[in-house]
Amino acid sequence: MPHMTLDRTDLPSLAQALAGQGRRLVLPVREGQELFYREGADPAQLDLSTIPKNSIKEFLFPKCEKILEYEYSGNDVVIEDVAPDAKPTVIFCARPCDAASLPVVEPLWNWDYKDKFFNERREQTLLVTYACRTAPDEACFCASVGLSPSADQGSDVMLYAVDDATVAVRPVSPKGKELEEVFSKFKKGEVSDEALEAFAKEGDESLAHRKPLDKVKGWLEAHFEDPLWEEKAFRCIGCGTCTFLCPTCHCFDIQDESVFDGGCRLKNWDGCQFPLFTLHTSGHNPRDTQPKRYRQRIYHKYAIYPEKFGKILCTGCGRCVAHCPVNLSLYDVVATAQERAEKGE
Amino acid sequence: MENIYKPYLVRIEEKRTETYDTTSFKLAFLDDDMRENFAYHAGNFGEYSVFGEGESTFCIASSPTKKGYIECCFRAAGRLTKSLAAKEVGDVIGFRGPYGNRFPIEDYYGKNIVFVAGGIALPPVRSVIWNVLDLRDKFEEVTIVYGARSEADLVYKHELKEWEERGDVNLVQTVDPGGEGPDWKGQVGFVPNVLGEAAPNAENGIAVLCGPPVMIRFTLPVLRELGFRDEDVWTTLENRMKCGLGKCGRCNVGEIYVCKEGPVFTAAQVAQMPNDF
Amino acid sequence: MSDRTDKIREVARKWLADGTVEAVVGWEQGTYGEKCSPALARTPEDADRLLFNERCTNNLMTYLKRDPVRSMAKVGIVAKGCDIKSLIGLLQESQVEREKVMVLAVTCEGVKKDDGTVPVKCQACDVNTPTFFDEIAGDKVASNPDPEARAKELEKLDAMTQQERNRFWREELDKCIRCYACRQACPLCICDRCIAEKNQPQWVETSPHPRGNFSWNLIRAYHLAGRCVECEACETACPVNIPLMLLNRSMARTVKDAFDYEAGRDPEVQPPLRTFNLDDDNSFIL
Amino acid sequence: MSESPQSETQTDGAGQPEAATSWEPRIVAFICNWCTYTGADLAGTSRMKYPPNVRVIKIPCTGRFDPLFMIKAFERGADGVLVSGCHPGDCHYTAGNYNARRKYTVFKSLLETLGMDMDRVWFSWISASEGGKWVDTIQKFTEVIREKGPFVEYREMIDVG
Repeated sequence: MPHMTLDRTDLPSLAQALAGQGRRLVLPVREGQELFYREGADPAQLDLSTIPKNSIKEFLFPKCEKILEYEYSGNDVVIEDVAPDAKPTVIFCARPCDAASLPVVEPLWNWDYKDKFFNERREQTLLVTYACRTAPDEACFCASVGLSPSADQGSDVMLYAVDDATVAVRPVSPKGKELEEVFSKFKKGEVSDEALEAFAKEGDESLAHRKPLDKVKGWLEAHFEDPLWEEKAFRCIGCGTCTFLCPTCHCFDIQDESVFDGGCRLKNWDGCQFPLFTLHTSGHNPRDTQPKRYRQRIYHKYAIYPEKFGKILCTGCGRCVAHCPVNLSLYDVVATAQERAEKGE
Repeated sequence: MENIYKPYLVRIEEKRTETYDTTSFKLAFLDDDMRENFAYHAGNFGEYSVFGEGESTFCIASSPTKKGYIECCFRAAGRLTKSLAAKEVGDVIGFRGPYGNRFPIEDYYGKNIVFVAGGIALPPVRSVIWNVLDLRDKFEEVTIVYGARSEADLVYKHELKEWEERGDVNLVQTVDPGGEGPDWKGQVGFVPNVLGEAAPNAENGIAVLCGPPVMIRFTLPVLRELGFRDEDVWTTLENRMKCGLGKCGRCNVGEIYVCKEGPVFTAAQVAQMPNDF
Repeated sequence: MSDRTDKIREVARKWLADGTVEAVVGWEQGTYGEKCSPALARTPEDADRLLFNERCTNNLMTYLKRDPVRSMAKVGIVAKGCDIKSLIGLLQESQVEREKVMVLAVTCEGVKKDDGTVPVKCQACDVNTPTFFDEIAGDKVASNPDPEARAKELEKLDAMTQQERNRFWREELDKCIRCYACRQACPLCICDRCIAEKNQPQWVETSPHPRGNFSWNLIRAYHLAGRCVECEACETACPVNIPLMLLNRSMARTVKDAFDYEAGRDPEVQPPLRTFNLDDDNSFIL
Repeated sequence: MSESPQSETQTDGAGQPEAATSWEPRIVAFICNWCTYTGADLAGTSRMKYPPNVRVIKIPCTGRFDPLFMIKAFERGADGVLVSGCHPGDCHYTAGNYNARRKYTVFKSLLETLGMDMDRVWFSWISASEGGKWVDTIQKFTEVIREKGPFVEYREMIDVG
């Protein structure tokens, strides 16, 4: 099947056209030395040189979101429900590892109790993903968790920069197919399936050095108490950068804030690396040391979540590897686990 | 879509000061329909909110056999519980729930039951106790071993009296050495020892156990010695929770989300868990 | 560089072999790019992993406040001149006992950030050859500090009007996600329980909205005024790139101008906010 | 970020919704127990009049003042904050006010760096005998704030959550 192509230079106009349909626009732009997905950025500033430092998480699961409002009147309280601020959104040129994080976390937000705040935003969000021709950063390891630089999980439309000037378009979801009309306005030519296959192959090859991590879960389940945790995690300063930059980390806190006659309840990002996360009022803390908290993060991603939801809670985006201030690389830790499993240790 | 974080409003109908730092409430839903139809099971917990302060997690202390209200009992320890304790009869607070799993009461029918509780851990057990007592005919011997650091630390004292007076319950109360007052009629000693002496019938027996970690640690061997199998020893796990819905990510022990698959577990299940609680 | 690495290994090996210290905190080769990573050498063999190069950016003094290093009877720590300033701050405030720490100083020509640029602290460095240590690795390196380097950073801010500054910080602080990486990385943020984690009463709101972010970032900078040694660990750790050093440098300038004090110089001197002069500036008080 | 929670009704200290037209300056004064509080008391017993726009919060000593007090006041809708205590040399605790002065210097500079409107933050020394100075200070401060209007810059920041 042939795929429509457009000029790379038309990407900003395409972004504009997609946003023009009443959607808020999110796209990667440069700030200093790094890229960030930003809402409301100028499409002309679109920068695709590497993977952004933040993930797209904040546009579906904001760092601070109101979940309840209330007013006091005498002894009584009046509760007002809050609708999520779920505007139609297009995330333009998300990376595949970011887009793929959505199907990973969806079961969490929907097992038994359905979180409308995530779901309604998800419903309203259109993901136009920019496939990576080759792994954009040394930290990338999507291939290790069953994805690839051109993975289309979670995406509505895939864009492939098949050469420096040409971008191929492939709708993935029904939502993406409905956009055919917008895309076709920019149509310049066609490429064949083979071109996309070659593209994907190039991406896969760029990550050929990454190990599969298929034995990590089994190893973890048998090594809860292992010197590895102290040995690796002594250096962890508990800054939580890994959890906050991670597209799949979803833990949150609930906080009340009020003034004189009312207030609201907020859902804020939280992370397993902080002692307060699990501290009981009694003073007891099940995870009272940093290595235990670090271990929890690895377990949650590579053992607990797969056991519960059948998916690794990691898309291999490498942010926690690249931005850890003390270079405590998650990949190294899980690759060590894999190696030891392979050796039968 | 429904807002899963939205609590029901409940009014404080009764407030009782159980100890110097522990308070119990009887709560009624403002909504008529909820008051009529709210259903739960022994072992379920809820999120109690004081608006402007936050939410806190503790069990429903009343028995599901009692209709029209729920009860809770808590120690004023943190920001939320302190402001909750400051609430008075007539005040409105929030409640989300019921959450979590339950004690499988039906499976206990026809068996001997021993309840073992320490200090502030009586409330979760109390839910089961009243559930059992309200269906007394379905059970064989019922023994309650309840202990606290001192007389002043015993909660639900008025009910202890009631249980004591009942002919169909064997209540053993104890306080730690030095915690007894001049009029103390109960035992003096730690719960595990007192339990050993009371020697409830383990044959066809179920134990429901709740207390501080140190008490659990020393009580489990005693139960085993008495002949209780780990599969027949039931307890509740307390972990810090925020959402109660299996989302916020803090209560898990290994792959078990305590807020959904717990808080009720058998000692056999607990023994299988990683040491992360 | 390699002779410094050799010397570090030699000294660390000796200290670990003869039981002088329980462990030596140093740097080892990292796994991402040329990055180096903090390392804990517990045996003489471990010492062979330690190294020094221009990518040894981490200020290891931050480990003095956390386990397992905190609970060790005596620990060796490899440190650049700038890192030693943090130690001096900790000694001034009696957070660390001098007898507990063996300082293995290393001379340094300046480090490079992840993006290859030279940090401002290195441009302004006058402690390339440390003077406070137990052992030192490397030959003397002459300091050639750019006296304007730090001031230059503040020029942009100084040139703004009050409203412009207000807007500038509103935008910058809006990015804050309250991960507290700045605090965690800081060797001088030594509170076991930070004011931001106390809720009775809740002085600092924990939510990452403008109000909470303003009060958090303000109080962080305030609590470091006269203490911050400008090691830049906070700004380096910040995952959302807030220019925290602008605040810290501005505070350092104020403290220098008002109290003629620079942090991290002399362990015997009282920190400026622990003392006062009868003739301190009174002009702004009615 | 636009995902930030929407605004809430702002109220004045009495819990009544504030009408835009009837805005009155709201000043919070943190004053020391020994000098300024007594000075304000003297103003009262001497039947001197001063604007009712000031809410007094007594602290044991200006040395106890913490910048978070001021931040909390602004968060709760103050338009101006005054900190006042004993004159240098008069501190009941010998040196609390000298220490406070150093803290003011640093904190004031920090607020300036952050772009706060420093006309809204006043420091003064008012002794127990200076009832007149108290009245004077409050009058002037109220006038200044009235002229400047509500502290919009901070209100914008707090109109969330």
